[in-house]
Amino acid sequence: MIDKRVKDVAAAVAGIKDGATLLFAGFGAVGEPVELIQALIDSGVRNLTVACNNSGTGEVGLAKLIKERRVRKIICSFPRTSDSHCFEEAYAEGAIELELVPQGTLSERMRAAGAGIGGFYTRTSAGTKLARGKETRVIDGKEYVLESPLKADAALIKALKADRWGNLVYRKSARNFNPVMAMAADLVIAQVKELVPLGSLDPETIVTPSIFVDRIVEVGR
Amino acid sequence: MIDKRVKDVAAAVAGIKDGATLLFAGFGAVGEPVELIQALIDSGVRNLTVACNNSGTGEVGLAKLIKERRVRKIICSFPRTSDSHCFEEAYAEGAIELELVPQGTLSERMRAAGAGIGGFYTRTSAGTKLARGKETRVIDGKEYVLESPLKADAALIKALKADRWGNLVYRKSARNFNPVMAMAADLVIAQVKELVPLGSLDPETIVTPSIFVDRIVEVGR
Amino acid sequence: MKQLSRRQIAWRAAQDIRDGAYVNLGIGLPTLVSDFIPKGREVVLHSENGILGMGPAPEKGEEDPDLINAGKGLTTLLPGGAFFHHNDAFLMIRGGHLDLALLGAYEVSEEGDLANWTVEDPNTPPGVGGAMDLAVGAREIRVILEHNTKEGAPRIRKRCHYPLTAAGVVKRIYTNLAVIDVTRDGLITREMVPGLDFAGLQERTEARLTLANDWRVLEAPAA
Amino acid sequence: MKQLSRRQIAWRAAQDIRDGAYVNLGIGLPTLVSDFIPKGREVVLHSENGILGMGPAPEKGEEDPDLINAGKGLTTLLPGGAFFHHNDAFLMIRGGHLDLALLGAYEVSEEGDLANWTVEDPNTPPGVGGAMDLAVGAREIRVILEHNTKEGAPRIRKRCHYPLTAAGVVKRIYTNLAVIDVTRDGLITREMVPGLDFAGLQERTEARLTLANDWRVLEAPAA
Repeated sequence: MIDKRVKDVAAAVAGIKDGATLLFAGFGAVGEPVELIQALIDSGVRNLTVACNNSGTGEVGLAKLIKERRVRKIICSFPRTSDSHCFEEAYAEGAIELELVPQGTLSERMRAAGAGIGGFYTRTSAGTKLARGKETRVIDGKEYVLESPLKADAALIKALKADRWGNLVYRKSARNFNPVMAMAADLVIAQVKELVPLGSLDPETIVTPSIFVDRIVEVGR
Repeated sequence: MIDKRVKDVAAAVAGIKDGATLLFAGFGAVGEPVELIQALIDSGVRNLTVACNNSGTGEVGLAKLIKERRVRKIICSFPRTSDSHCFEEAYAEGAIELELVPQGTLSERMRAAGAGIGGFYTRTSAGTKLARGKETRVIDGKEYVLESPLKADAALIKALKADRWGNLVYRKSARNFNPVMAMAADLVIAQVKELVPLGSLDPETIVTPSIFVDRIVEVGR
Repeated sequence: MKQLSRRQIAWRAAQDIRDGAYVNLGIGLPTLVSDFIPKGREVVLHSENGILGMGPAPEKGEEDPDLINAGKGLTTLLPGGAFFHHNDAFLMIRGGHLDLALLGAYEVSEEGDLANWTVEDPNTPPGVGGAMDLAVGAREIRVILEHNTKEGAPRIRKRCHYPLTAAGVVKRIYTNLAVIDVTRDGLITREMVPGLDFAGLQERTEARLTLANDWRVLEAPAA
Repeated sequence: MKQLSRRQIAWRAAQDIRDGAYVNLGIGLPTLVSDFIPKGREVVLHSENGILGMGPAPEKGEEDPDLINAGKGLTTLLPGGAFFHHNDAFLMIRGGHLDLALLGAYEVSEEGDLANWTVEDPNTPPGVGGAMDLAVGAREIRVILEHNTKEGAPRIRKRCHYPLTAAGVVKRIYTNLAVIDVTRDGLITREMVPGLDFAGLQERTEARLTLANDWRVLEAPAA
């Protein structure tokens, strides 16, 4: 029997090792798997590389992980948000490395990892500072930049509902990076508001099919 | 006001010109926009290049278009099906050119066109006859083939329901190539079983958002 | 000289958005544009975080924390709207599906180069967000900006001094003083605010401007 | 010699599918495998045309023309199943998300090369379908085939004579005579049908075989 449910968030993040490359879903605080990240903090793991659109908000979730200096490097498109002081302090101290990636390229690099694409050409960033050192190619008279897949050891994501196979649905704009991160990691861990019986999610409206998901934990919000 | 509804299938395919490159959705006969293709046949247009997973079934839709020698070239993954005699006859006569593309590459080339990706590396077909003449690259010790976007002048697709903006939902495995073809053409024409009022499709479960769709026609099946 | 307020620039930019357009409004000043789309025009607003069909900010009591725009402010969804994931949101952007992106800018050059992502302040980490994707992806890029910096320096320049977001992409510029098109023949001034003459506009602009024969007075209702 | 029937080969292949596996069954002989998955194992079947969680063929009266498998036969969906579009179906394949693909083949080489898409008959157009994507994408590729052609020619060869689908991908081969693993040490025979000795098996095989020390008799229930 397929049963990807685990009993608590500690069990959900078990096995993530020091030095791991991780994906954290969310856009700002919306769709951020705060409870899973807290479990990761509690696990003591460190020296992490984290790809996330932003750099954490306030002092919870990713912000707290950064505050505790457990993140060696962040890969993101927009580290500054209304309340990103934890990141900014670490950055000013030189305690965290930043790889700045355009938002669409960040998402597409994850999809490429999930889709078995070895690299792709995008016009995004061509001729800019962010393309420095990258291979380029002129296609139909326009310059494109070669980008590589961004694969991770684990992805921490958040959804509205799941069944025991790991099918997921989301809520409004909290969907954001969650489905693509679910494609791009070896171990995909989803926190959900509600577990529902197998067969109760409409097969036409499942957003993340179960094949992408490894562990599910119900957190009630 | 946005209103992409047109009055009949003839109006839906109006403006498609001789020599056009077209995408026809469907997997075998399932999800094939037969009524739109019939309207295209009636329009007299010829010398077409058609990308479609198969090569038509029986003597309707794509099969009939081929039977009438209106297709110069077909780009597909699997031209032989249980009843593909129209294609087979044209092929034996040398009346149609065939570009055989692996199914995943066919779909990914369309997505690349729709996503502004100038090219991508895939392991699919590496070292095989279908990669002959194509640029390759070794990435992490494995050989990849460079594939190009497949962009079309128009896509003919089929969905279950649409609203006047052009949001679409599909039914079961009739979804198949429809959503990706809707991304990859300059003019996207959808035949639907049923038109529904704006706002009656659940925004969480729309599969093809309206931005991809240009014309909608209700055909009642 | 009757300069436009920020909201009036947004009003002016809104008048050019055609009925039925799919549009991305950049964060900051461009976000205000949605308040001024002329009645009777149905415009579909796109947001990078997976929304088509954004409506106005929510009424009090209608706020939904799971429904935010690209600037992370609360928003709403219109009938006909749809949610999708980030990757599809950027497929729409990069794939040329948006009719228009209206973006903020630090600087624009006479070639239509856009600089809007970093001022290279060593004290703050840079952020790019979706700016570079929008700049190369939308079918048309228009820019909204103050004509000059607080210190009076020109923002419409021969060459951008800040790092580029994308080269040669801007087609129209809306400022507090003028509406200017970027064309193969250079920068053409289409509209100027009352009380400003062309020499005065040129003085406030580093790049060389041309005045269109059919130039008009740029006035906006109080906003 | 007690050769396996086609359904018995399918039965044998089914015994190796672990509980919880995500599996693509190729068209033709491999499709039969779904009838023999041992009771109590929950296996999720994937189809290229956008299905996870395929069930058995429909009962009479339950047929749905919009619900077909990759071979274009009518199928059903299990609770927990999901529909998605073709591009996501191949993302799953190429991205290494499938635990196993069980494919038919014309030939397999001692290096694990697979030839299953064309016999280069000038009278019939070639078709590749999803074969090349599956062959490079699934985490493990196993092949089901008749040990010899109708004319008695070997299908397990030193080198494939038909054009390759992919090189070096096959890990296990199920035939009507044997179960053979493709390893770095060459082809290892794990099981043989009763009444066939190793010399007899080698005689029907072009590639050089090794017999595993712990080889077993290959028997299947009537099917």
